[in-house]
Amino acid sequence: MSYQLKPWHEIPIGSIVPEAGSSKINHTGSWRMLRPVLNYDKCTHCLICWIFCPDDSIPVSPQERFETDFEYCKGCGICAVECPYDALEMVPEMEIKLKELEEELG
Amino acid sequence: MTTATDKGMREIRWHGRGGQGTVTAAKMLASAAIIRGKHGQAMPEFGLERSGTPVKVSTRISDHIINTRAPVDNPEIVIITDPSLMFTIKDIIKAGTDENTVFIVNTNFPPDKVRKILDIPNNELWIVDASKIALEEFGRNIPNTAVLGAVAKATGIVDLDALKQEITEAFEASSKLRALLPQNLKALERGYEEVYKAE
Amino acid sequence: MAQTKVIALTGNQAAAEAMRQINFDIAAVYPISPQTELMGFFAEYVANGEVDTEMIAVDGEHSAMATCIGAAAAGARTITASAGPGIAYMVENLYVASGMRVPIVLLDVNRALSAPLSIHCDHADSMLTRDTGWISIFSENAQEAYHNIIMAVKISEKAMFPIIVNYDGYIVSHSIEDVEILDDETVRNFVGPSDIHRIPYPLLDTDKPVTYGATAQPDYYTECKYQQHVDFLKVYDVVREVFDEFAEISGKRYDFIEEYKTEDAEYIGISMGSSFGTLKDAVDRLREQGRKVGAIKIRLYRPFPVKEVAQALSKAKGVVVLDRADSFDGIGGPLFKDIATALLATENNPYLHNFIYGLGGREIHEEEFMRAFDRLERLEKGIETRENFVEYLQVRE
Amino acid sequence: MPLAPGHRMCIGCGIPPIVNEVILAINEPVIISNATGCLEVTTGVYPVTAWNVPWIHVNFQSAATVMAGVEAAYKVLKKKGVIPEDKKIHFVAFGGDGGTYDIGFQALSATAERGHNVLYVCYNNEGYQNTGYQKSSATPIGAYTKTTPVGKAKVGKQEPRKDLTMIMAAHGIPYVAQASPHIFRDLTRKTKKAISMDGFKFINVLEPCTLSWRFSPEDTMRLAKLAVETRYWPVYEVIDGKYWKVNIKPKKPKPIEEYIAAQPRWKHVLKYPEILEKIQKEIDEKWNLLLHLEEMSKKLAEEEGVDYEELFKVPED
Repeated sequence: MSYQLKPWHEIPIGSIVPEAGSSKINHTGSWRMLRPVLNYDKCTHCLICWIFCPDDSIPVSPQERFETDFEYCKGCGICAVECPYDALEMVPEMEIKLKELEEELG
Repeated sequence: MTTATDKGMREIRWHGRGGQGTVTAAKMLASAAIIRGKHGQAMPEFGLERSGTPVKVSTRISDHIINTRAPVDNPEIVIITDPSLMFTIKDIIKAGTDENTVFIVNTNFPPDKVRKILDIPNNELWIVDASKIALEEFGRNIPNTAVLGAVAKATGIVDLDALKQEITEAFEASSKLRALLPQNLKALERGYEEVYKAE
Repeated sequence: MAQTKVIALTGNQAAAEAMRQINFDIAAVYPISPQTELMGFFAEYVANGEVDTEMIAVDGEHSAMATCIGAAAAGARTITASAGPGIAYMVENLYVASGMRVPIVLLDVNRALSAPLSIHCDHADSMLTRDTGWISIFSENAQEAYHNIIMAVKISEKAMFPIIVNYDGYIVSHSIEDVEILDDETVRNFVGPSDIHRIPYPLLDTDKPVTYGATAQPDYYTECKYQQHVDFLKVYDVVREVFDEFAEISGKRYDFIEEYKTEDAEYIGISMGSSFGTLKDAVDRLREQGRKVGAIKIRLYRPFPVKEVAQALSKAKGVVVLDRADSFDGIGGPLFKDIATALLATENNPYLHNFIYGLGGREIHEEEFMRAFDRLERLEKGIETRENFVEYLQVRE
Repeated sequence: MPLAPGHRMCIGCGIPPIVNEVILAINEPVIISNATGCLEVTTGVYPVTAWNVPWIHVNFQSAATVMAGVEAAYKVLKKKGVIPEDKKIHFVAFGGDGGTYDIGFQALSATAERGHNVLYVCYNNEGYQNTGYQKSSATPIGAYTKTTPVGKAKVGKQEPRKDLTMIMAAHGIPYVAQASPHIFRDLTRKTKKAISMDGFKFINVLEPCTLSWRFSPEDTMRLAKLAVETRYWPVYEVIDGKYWKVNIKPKKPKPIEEYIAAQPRWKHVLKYPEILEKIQKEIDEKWNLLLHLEEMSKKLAEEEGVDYEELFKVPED
């Protein structure tokens, strides 16, 4: 959640925010304790997860579900519960982080 | 900037997640100091954040009246109640600290990993697996009482009995929490016993 | 110069006429005396198709202002009117409007606040608005009310601040006077046509989606307010410009304050609104007695004309401020404190006294104002003493 | 998505899916107004915004009224030729139950009565969640809130919830509906139906709140589903305040105990048979009433020579 704090004379009149969708600057992925891990073999691209995702973190095309956007995914797990095909599993974020760290440390 | 004219003032900063009792723990620490006749202050920084978001709390304890109401910018002690925050908000945790800052971390990581993640090769570091204690004692990841025990041991800011008294009073005042008092007192004691100073 | 005609109108009729000529896009209305009949007159214009205005009869003054904010942010030219308790009810939204920097015109047909309930005139309602960040202009009579409304549209849109035009309930709103009316075309040219792009971020421009009314945390709230603070100081220049432009079409030149026989005056009385005429009469009668007295009317109330007031009082020995509202604060009426502050801008240090008068529609006579001057002079000369800065002028003992 | 990521709603919050389901159902440009509350305070946080559509928030009680102002501005500026004749814009107001059932009710009712062309969507999480969960008039009987705690003398909220959907239907406005975010096709369809009609429309959407109802974040939609399956939250629609249709009729309704047990804010009532009885009675009576209203509307339509089924059809885009 970092943005450059602007001086008073550089902000728009009336505390109006003219940049639509600018909240993307907040990387709410930092809230995540559990990570939805997608099993591509099971995914049918029904996009149910997309409509229920509270954090707009599931990039899709009309035909395809892509990998979750972990910059924003808060790890609620609604996608895993609602997936009709059981294609998502919630894995503790710390386990993943630790594994990455161990690889890094050798 | 905090201007601590009071040289004896202890300044602590907590980093936790909403819903894990960090704010309560910080308040209990200050209250326990007040029980012992000291002056105490605990100030959460309220944002618009919701459950699960990182929260920051300042605590001050002193023999003299505490006048400042500014957040603690240069903490003497940093307490991390949720280990995942080391990865996600390291910059915020490290802000205003230096090689003399004492870190107390709730984690099951070994010390060398914590030192590596936080980039604190030489700082005084205390580690307690408070989440494990909480899960074992009352089945929920609310590590705050165990962390408090660890803080008492690591810093000597308050004694364990003052914390026990404070926790007893706080839990007995609430119909919801009363039943959980023995387990939390146990967690407090275990936090005190199980925290260790890293090499 | 415009074609003009002089006709007999009440203050409310004159205001409705200005609204008709301006052809506001939106008028949010809710009845409250003594404003009610104004919107009744205007509703006739709407019903007869003489204006394009969407008139929205809302559920209360709070909603009236919320509707205006929505309409103004959308890009529409917007007006509402109220009085007394209605103004009190909409105060929350007055702050929203000025914080969002949307141009809105609010007519405050000045009325006292309860309790006890009074539908009659005083300035307590206006005084609730003085810290809201709205521009505020007082009118002495129906003519000024008419002129002020026309100028208000332009001031508000140039400054990007909402504006209040005050005129006294019943005394102005319901009294017939001769009012010089400009021709429709002149007024419409003066205010210019409706266009959502009069404002920088119209909501109705759906191609450029903007967010109005965000939440600011401690890291930005101060900057937002400081910008509002700085811009509000620029309102002086905007008002002066519009006053000048208006003089060109109407031949009537207005100023922030109006001075009457102050040139050599030792003692000066200050008031706002409809009582100024009475105050001038009091000055004339005292002058006949050889007394060096004068009077000042505050027209632009917010932002307060600090420099102009200081200049006008730079030679006075004594000043009596006549407040049509009490502050109940142990200091004095609201205008009294404004004047006391303005005196910080001059080297002169006149004796300052305060009278509260005209509450809840109590009629004011020149003899009463003359008494105020007498008391001021005796206090200043040390003949009499006082316990407080503020006294009531018209109370039965 | 109408709502960009990076907003600060709780993990597992049910509000963003409601907002997205509603706005995605609308193909033309849309302008949003918002009452103060969770949605407002977490999306427009200066200096950034999560909104990809024009959005305005004035205060707690004014979502409906503000939108009335915007809609009226659109109407008059179109008449004046400032807005092009062929430019279609839809006007949607969002409010929580606090801003809709309680403090904003007067403004809501008045805006409905005046017939502004606005769709009002209430995300009803049955309490003041933004301030940390106090009771609203949407809170069900027996539920714990910070202002209706569970104590020795009183067990949670004393009164049953207010039925705002019925009240809005009584306004005789063109369209009123209840929906659940879990049945997204239903909510999408209802939105399309609503915006196809001229005048004021109201959709009341149940929004299980993970934070205050105290269930695990992944269960939000599960609870939204359970609320329908237990008939706690009937999903229905009303046209012109007189033609009623229940959209989903669970053949074998799940026991309300299952729904209540999933919510720590409410599950203590399982120990109080008299409260449980009241809850069940309220549900059964309301359900029965809805079925009767549906039957009556069918008869009414027949009498009037109106095609009942046709009434509820959504015109093709």
